[in-house]
Amino acid sequence: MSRFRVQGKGRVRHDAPVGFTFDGRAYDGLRGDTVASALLANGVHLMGRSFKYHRPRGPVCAGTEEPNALVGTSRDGGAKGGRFEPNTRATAQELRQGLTVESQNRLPSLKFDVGAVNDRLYMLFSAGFYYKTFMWPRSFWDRVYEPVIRAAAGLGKAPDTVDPDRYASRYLHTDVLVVGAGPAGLTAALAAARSGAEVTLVDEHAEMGGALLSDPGVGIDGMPAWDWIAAQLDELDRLGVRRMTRTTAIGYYHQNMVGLCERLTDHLDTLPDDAPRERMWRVRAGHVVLAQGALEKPLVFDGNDRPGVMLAGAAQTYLNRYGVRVGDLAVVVTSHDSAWHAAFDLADAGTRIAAIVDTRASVRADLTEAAARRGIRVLASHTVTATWGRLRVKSVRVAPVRDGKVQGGYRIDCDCLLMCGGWTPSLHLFSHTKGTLRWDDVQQAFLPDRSVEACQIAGAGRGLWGYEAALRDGIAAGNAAAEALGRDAQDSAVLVANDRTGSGVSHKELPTDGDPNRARAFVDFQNDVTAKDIRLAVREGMRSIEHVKRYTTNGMATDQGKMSNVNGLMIASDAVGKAPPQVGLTTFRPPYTPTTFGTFAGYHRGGQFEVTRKTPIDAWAEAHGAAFEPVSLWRRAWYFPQAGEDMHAAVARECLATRRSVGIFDASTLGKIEVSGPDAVEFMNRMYTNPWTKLGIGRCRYGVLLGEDGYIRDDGVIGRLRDDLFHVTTTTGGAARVLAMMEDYLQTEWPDLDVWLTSTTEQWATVALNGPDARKVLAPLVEGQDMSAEALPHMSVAECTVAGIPARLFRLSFTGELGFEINVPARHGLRLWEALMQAGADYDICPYGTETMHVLRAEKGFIIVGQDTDGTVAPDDANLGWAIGKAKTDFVGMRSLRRPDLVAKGRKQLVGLLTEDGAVRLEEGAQIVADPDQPKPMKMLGHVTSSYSSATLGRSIAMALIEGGRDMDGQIVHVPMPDGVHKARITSTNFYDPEGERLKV
Amino acid sequence: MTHFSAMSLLKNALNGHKGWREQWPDAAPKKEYDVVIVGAGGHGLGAAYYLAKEHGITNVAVIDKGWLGGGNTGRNTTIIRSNYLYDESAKMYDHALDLWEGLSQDLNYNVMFSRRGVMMLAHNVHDVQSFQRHVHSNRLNGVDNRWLTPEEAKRFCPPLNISRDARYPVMGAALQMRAGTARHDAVAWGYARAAAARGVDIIQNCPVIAIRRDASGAVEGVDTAKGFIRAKKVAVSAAGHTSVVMQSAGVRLPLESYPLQALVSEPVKPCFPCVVMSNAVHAYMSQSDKGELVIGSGTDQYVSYSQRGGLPLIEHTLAAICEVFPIFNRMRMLRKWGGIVDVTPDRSAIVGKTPVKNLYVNCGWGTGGFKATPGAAHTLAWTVAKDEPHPINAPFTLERFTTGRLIDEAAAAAVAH
Amino acid sequence: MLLIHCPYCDETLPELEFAYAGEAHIDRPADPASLSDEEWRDYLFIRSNVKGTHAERWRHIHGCARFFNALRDTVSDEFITTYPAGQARPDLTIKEAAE
Amino acid sequence: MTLHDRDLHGATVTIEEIPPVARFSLRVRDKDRAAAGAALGVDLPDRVGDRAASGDRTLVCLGPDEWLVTAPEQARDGIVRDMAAIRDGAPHSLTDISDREITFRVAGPAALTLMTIGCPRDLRRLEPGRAVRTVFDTAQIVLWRDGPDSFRLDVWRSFAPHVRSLLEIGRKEIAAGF
Repeated sequence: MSRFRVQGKGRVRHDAPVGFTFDGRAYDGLRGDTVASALLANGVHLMGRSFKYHRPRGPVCAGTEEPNALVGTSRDGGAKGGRFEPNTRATAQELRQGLTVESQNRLPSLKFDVGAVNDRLYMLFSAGFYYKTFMWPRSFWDRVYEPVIRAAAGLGKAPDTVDPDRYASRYLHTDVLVVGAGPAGLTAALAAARSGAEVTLVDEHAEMGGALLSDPGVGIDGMPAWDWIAAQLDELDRLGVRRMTRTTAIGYYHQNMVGLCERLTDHLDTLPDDAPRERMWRVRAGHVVLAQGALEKPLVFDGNDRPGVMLAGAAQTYLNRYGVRVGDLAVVVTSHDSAWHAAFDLADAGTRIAAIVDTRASVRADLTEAAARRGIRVLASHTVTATWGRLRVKSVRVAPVRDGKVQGGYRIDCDCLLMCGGWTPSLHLFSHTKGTLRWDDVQQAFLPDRSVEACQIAGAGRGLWGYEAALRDGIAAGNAAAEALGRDAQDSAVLVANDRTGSGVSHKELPTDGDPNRARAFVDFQNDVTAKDIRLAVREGMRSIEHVKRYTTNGMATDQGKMSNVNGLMIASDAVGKAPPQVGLTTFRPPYTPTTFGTFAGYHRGGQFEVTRKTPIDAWAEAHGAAFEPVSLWRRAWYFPQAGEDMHAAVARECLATRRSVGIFDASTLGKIEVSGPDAVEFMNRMYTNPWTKLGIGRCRYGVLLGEDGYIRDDGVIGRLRDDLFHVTTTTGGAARVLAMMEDYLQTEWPDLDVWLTSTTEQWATVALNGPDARKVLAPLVEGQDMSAEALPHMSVAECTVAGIPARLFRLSFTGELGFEINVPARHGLRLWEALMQAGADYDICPYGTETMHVLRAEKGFIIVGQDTDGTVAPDDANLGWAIGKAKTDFVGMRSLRRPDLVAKGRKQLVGLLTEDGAVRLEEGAQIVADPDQPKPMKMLGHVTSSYSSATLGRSIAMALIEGGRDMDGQIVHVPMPDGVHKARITSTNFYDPEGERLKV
Repeated sequence: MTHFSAMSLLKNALNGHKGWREQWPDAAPKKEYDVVIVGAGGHGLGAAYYLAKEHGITNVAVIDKGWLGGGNTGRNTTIIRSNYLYDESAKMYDHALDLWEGLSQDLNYNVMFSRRGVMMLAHNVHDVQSFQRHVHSNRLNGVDNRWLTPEEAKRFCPPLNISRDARYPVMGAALQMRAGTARHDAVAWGYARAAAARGVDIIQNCPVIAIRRDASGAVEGVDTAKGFIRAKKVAVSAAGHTSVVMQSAGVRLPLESYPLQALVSEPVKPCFPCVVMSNAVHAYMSQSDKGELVIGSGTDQYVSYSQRGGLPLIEHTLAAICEVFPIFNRMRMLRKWGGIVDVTPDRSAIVGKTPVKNLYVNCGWGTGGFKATPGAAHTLAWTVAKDEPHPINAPFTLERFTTGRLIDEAAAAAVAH
Repeated sequence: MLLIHCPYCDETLPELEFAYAGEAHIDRPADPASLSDEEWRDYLFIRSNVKGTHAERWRHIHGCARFFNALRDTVSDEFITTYPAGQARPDLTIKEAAE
Repeated sequence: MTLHDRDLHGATVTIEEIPPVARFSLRVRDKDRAAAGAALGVDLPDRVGDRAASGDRTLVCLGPDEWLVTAPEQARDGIVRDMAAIRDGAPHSLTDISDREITFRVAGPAALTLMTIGCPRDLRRLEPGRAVRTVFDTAQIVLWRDGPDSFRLDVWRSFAPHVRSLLEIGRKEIAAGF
């Protein structure tokens, strides 16, 4: 075991080694390690390269805010196993047996990266440099500059294999949600739970305790911190608090909805069956307590980014939680008391502290005394001006500051440099709610101000420092939450020994005696934004912090600005010459930490992506080799190819068979609405363009529905079953829309009408039989209805039984042939279909799909709403003027038909189109012109809406919307295509049996 | 104005970048302007630039309630294309595209317009019909747009899943090669810098309280947080806030403002070469030069100015992305944000004159405003300067809602059957 | 995702059960034929698009299926009140005075 | 991992499709409710979500003027007859929707947890004995709570396979201890 591991220290299991590889080399860590702590235990600091300059970097944090130590990880044989992912934070990824880790953004290797040439040219790559150049020659941007920039940018590689893991989601309702299980979160959860509230406590780490896990020397209520944590967790469990670890609150949405991402398997050596990798929890809480603590700020000085330079608090965590010393010889540089404790802990664990450099002139006596006791050199009122070391820091230059002037400096050797620039409250989730922040001049930090949601902020998150203060604040917040929910809360006390209280000051860049224009003082480590970049942005007129952010990319890295935002603001406000709140704080955006797409997608992948609605007859179609097409949420049988047939051949055969004898078609997806009640006919009169009063019982009629704007929305055949009962059919895709539209008018405009609407789309399975032999097939199966043409004429409806099943039997035709639509209760749909297939066997009955249906109706000139109309087509445009009740004074959309543009000449009208060469089938969507030789842009008259090869007619047919088309009957128009111009003659849309003789049987 | 070039960059690099000056001054309002433009987004700043450059009107102020480019200009997914269905739209967006192609040089500011191609996926027969109608119409309008088979689409964009078993199989795609993306902030900054160089005042953090009209009913200026500013003409280009501003002049518009969300992933090496849009599945994606996958989501169903937006939409959007590009399942969302889009009943913009004399409006771009920026700005400047419609913005009038002559791009994609 | 109080169910429920249905209190004219093109346009298309308290319609489509009205602040998205369809817009000044 | 007293390591939940029943949508105005109740032999409950039953007929109030009437299959014709008899005096709509929906029963100690994978409602507030229309994932359902650990879901027929397979995925997660 490495000499950096401190035996017996930390919460890792020293008896449980875990093997993993980094860039192909095998290492050992311990159960409980993160990738970063395990590598640090092996003396490895260099873990990544930065975004722009490809500078060598090591971890700067010990948590999810890490900007530098991003790695690619995979399991089960690397990338091809589908579980590779880029940009994983080594500081947060728990170690597991066999974990494969690789470094990123380097070529060929982490230690030698050719991309680092950018670092030599850093003066060129100042903030916003790309806005100022790469403009000449013009064509070079696409072909040269941009590809080069793109290849250099980005961090890890994207996965290139489909992810085999599954993702899950749940809703959760809870009285109180506590986010963060540090000292304040624990006491808040307990206080709320003691009041009897249902409480949920979540924490992003593998275990609860927060900062206390890094501070075992603190005593609470007479117990060592870690024993106290265990006792709290016991009581929380006894009280039934739902505790969730490895669970990040990623976003705070309206009305106390908080999204949580729970990571279920990434820490496991092997993947259990049926276990989702991650789960999205959509939590709705009565009250929320945010106890997310504070984030330690780096100090900004030249060379503050070398491997080995890290936050003092991180070093303390590596030591106390993971039992890892981050180096043998440390220099600590700080502007806050907290780093002193880190220094003492490290010193006590065997790391030599070469010096504690404090930027402040005076430091608390107890701290300096404690340093003296340990023989640590203290340099107050000092600054750091430079560091050295290519792949690891090896020395640091410090200098005294007198009256704001930097005096002569000197170098101190070290193998790690621990910095602390103070702490900033973690207010990301609070900001998601649009809660307001206020600037606190004393703390030099933004603190929560006005909350717009029912939430409390507790502990360090609102600027409190020291464990006792946080613990007490947690109790108060938990009690406040309980009281807000109407529960009795009890105050309780808490006593802390060895509390680590403290305070500090904030800085812009640390003062230096070097050339500030040469300083590489990093603010955003990952994006390589330096202090002088920010000053340059301000000099160029970027005065709002949002401009500065966007111009420099400060705060836009994968740490979401957790490391860089406040430092960036301090520097920008200094440069602008205004107080920080006047320069502003950039908005924190969800998610709190980057979250996989898979977690958001949840169950909605593959077959579960979206509902696929299938009819009761779908299984038969599938068994008989149907090809399917998606139509809204449904899948419909498209055509039924036989061996060797393509779509064209199958459709030709289906069409001919239907016209010759009989075809059978599954029309179950048609929308169906029962309109019932004494005012049903009045309602129908108001909704549809047609007149309904005189429609006899047992008869049906083709109805047209407009939007209030006068354009066609839907159509369908509507049957009258009783005086007060209509069976309305709609298009497949329009079913839900039409019902919603009808309900809207009924409930809100005409609530006085005694009529009710019920969707029966799925109550009925609908089978259409068409063809000259349709009656012969059907009649033997019908009971209770005379099937003669006199008793059941075209456009009529009857209730009877078919194949022993109660049915609504329509006689109607969407093909021009003798046609019936048989509606039976859905569970019997397949039985009806099979009975008809059997009865039709003697007539060579032919199942057909939607494509044949489309051809057959086009041969008759029947429109498909949405194909031959497009939302700008009025009834008259589609030759449906006859469907408007002449005596009607109002119906939905009627007034709009009188608007100037709807009565203007030259509207597009639906006409038939026959190509000069009948073998040429026009493309649907092809545009029509009068003069094919005109220059572009051409004057287009309209477009082809429907076009098919008609096997029946032995040639192609088409319908088109053409300006003034009805007045152009017989004229030739042109359809210019890439391969030549087609000529076509304008005709009627009724191509087949125009007199309707075939219906008269 | 310091000319931007590789030379000037090098020169400044050698002196520590001390030579750069502010790209636009932070102006204090004057008492009076020839034209006041409300809204310092790409459209408003662009209109000011073209007023100055092409019409010689330089006594112009652009006023914004916040910082310039802080509205939808800085919040969109930067898609630029012109393969629209109706002639009116195609002409407007193609005019914009023509200007996009020379914009960096025109402004001396690299807006990183990148012609990487925009591909729109067809997932059902209706999509195929509709997109082919686009392709044919565009071809005769001289607008670049071509049809691809699924295999061709996959070759153009390798992460695409073209499995026939997919819930929404790819049945083909319409590709506009000339289309692409640009760097959104740079558009606002580039216009601001170029306009300021021609004398335009850019006044930030100055909310407009009301448009003031004189006794004759004509516009006389704007009341702002920094006092009254007299103006001979006022043009409102305030995106989601247009209704509110115009209401103060007594003009009610057919507009509603909805929250629209967008998001980016963590940055990765180049893996996605173009822009892909899938209307049926509701997924739009490209990869920024920084390496982030840039993804557009949908609008929430209710009117809102909150810029928040709900979680279910994001969940649906990312499920859609993973459906079309299953290899990106383990990519992580880095950041999501919201904007406010102003939507008209026919989903097409309103650009031009209003019933109030000397008051002009440019609004209703919905989710398509960014791609129109130079075209809308350029034609708006014309209309303001000449007090008459530009041939390209003439169809985008307010009157069309009275006559019924809508430019209904949304309805043209209507699905019923 | 919003939480919405349905006045018919008397429960506060997730937005997923509801459908937004546009601005409230725009009644369909009793006699559309008598309207000018401009008046008809106003009915069809002109909306107040309020930044602030917005009267709007919702339908509890996956619940009791009723349309109802709401007052909602479009800046914070917070619901101020909901009330049955057909009822007049509540006068908030009276409500505030009573509190 | 989640730690909770109701957490369900290996806890069971069963999902079964139950046989069809006669099912009607009944719509009637307030003034005619009493007549409808008298005809059916069950008073119409007036609070959305409430259930009432008499003999083999069960009524659920789904909306202020909407009730779901269920009964064994053989009672179908009787219900139609009883209501037809009052149509003139008490106008209403009675629509047979027996085949519109498929019903699943979800029962067992983990039933409530399983429902949370798709139902956004706070199910703590849906007391046993009540039934409401709501959503499960993207499907509209009528959700019956028959007991603390027992639910029924009426799902539109074509949405049922989607709901069923989602429930199965969730059941396996729970069985696996996740």
